[in-house]
Amino acid sequence: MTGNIPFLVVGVVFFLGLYAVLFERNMIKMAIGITLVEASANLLLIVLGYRFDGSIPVFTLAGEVKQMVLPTPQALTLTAIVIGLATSALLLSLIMMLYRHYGTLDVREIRRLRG
Amino acid sequence: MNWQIHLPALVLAIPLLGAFAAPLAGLGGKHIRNAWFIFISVVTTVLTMLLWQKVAAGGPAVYVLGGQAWNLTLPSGLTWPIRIVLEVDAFGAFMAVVGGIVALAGAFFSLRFMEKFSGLDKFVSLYFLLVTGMLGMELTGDLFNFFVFLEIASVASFGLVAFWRDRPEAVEASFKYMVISTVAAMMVLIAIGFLYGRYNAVNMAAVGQMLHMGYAEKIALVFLVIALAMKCGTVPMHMWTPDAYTEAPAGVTCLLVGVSQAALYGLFRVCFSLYGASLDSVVVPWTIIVMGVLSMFIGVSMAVIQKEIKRLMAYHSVSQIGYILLGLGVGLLALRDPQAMADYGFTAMKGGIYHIINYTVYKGLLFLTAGALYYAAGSRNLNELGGLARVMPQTTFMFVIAAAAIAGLPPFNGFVSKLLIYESTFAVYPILAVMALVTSVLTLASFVKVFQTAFLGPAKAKFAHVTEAPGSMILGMSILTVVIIGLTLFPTWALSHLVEPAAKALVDQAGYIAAVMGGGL
Amino acid sequence: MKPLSVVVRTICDIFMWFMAVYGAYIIIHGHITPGGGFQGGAVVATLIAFMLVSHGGEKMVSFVRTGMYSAAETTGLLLFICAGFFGIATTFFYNFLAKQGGLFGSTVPLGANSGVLNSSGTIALMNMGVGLEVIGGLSLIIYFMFRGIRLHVETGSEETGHDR
Amino acid sequence: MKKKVLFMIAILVVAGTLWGALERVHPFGEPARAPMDDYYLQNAQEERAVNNIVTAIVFDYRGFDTLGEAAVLFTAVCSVLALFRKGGGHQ
Repeated sequence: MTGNIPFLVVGVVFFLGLYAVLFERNMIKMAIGITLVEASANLLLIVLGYRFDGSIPVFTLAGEVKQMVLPTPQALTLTAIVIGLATSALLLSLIMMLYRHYGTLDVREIRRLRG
Repeated sequence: MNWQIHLPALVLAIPLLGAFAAPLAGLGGKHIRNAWFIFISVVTTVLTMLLWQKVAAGGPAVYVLGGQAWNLTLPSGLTWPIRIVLEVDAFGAFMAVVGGIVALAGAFFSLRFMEKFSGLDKFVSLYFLLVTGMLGMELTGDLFNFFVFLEIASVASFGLVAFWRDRPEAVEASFKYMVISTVAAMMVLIAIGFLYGRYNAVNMAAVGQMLHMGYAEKIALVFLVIALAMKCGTVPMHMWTPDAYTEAPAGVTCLLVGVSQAALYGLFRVCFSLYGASLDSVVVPWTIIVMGVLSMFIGVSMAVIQKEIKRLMAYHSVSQIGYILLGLGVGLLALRDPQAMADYGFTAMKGGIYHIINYTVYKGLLFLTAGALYYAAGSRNLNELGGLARVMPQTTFMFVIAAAAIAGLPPFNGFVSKLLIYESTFAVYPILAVMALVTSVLTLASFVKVFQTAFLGPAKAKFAHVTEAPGSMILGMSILTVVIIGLTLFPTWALSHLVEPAAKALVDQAGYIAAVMGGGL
Repeated sequence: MKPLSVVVRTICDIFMWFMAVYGAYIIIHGHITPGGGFQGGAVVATLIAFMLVSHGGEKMVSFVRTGMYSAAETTGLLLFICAGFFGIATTFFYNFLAKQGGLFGSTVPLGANSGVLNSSGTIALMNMGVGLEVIGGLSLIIYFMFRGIRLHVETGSEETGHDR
Repeated sequence: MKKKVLFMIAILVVAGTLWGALERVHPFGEPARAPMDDYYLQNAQEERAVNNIVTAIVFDYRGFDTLGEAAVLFTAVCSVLALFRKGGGHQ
């Protein structure tokens, strides 16, 4: 049970991120929430691929290796991290643009589109 | 051996190459860039059609990226794929053709529509990336690859929605869309992580073969359904749809319609091919049906009160997505019962899938005509427009055709698909068919309103200088008009050649798995 | 942004080139040691961030030639996708260089070893392509996001669609 | 304050549900069976002459994903550049 704490961390980080996205009013904090959700997804993949006593899956100067951790989640996470980075960059740019147009970071005041 | 075996990869690689080389083409000036834009769009569309032809003739096409041979899905002695496999069955090829057509129409339309703005190199790149993302979602047979293409399509559409960056509404719409869409994409990733952890595979066919319904699988299914429903804009999560569709440039909106269909494709691929037979409860089909009915009704009732022409049409697309969800949800409900499938399920699926092509084509055309109005008259407000039928006869003609098709007036293609949906849903629960009928009537009412206020009435002095939209925009619209008229004139051909194979392929989970896993094990 | 003190500027002037070399090392050795195109590219792109923080915005804007970074980005991407296209005699993305004896074509001993630089076929090529792309892309993002802060001062023309 | 505490409790409950689901995937650190990953670990070095298995997966076995990832980065760069372009206005 306690050995599965990493899974609990994934759940907590995911829902903290979701909380920030849903209930925060500052757009920067919403962006932080989105990056938290991304972090939890990446953490989940890494956690799923861990094997006890596993070393990194690289053979260069590896020495005596019993077993290695699963490599696929690491590859998937690399892809997901870059995607997350790209999304964050664009999100922050959009927030900069919104700030310029509306003069505020409060998401409640940014509502020209409605109905 | 010929080059056609490489079609599934080429359909994705060509627009991607087009996007990467667009900055180079932009160096050569306006004409080279436009030529590149049109050339790659035409090539992509032709390739999707060839792919469809190949799949229609020879069954599901697989393509192993980077493998020793294109069809070596399982390397010697293995029982699971180790590489990314593109898998195109009749449904995927059908969706790709639909996407290719709207992409071509949007490209022709955007040539003149975007002409006076700066940053067009970026526009061309983003447009091709959006096309790639859409086609990739429809052709891939790999869960993680699906996620990657989902992200390409999403990020490209954020950029394109906010392309008129000095318009506060556009940036706001893009931000809203981005928040919802990114969270949805991460939920897809987490669900993929669950399935990977359980089965140590990310190939859809491999996971589908091994899948046993358990707690983790249920959570993954919930995540996937919620996330993909968010992406295609059904009712509880539809807030972004009207904003993004309204604020994007018209040619892009036309393509965004295709992208929402790709998300819908993902939803049904997950429900039918990934979970399929192991989906033992009726909760998921009923969720989809209820979402569909709510989308239909709420979408259309919001649309009736809109003043802005593109926003009105955007709410109609929420409502039309509802029809598709209703049809395919009923099909999913009947999936485990061969009797029910023969009685009404398959008809519903045919109706839903036929509605996908109809909806994409006429909704794309409607957005393009709205864009042409906007371009010529400089306004999208229905209270200001009026009497434009005199000065824009061709646009008016195409608008009438599209509006008649979306309202389901009898000779047009929208009528056929809606009739199939009414028939089959009546067998499940008459109230569903009644709701669909009411929605259809309200749709007709609201388009009559648009036609009357924008096109009919006395000529306004303000619009005296308005002329017909330029030739390339008319060309883009007429591509879609020709498709609508073709589907109207030959509904039986479309049903038997386009729709029925697609519906059969969607139901046939074993066939989808066997195409990759070789039927063994 | 204002420039920082002379100590910081001097240290940054020296160390940002070490960063660049270290990033290049990570890119080139992507198939041997942990790392690769993305990671190395990100390290090299910190050069621009260093410059921005230590020397301030004016110096950074005058230092950066966006055309060069765009060129690096496009070159990297085209290198990447062409490495995929060249394999199409077998399949798209086929690793046609691995173990062929030529460029990046040597074999490696099995199990733990000290690594052979000239191995792994298109993997190394693609690493370099991606590395170039990431260097160009991230630098451009930093540059344009910084310039975006001052954009409203620079430009007067509006792009708001067809109605205003 | 009370509302926030309630939210925290709700979050912990839902996180616990996710935790429960994850526990049923497989216990931490002990993947039950990993045929695909073991294949990579055993054969990638020989097949592709590469020491770093993760790179072999990223650029060879799942190379198309990486092309897509590069495309996402390119998309983001294009979008940021389009957002902050020097407006040409009416040409």
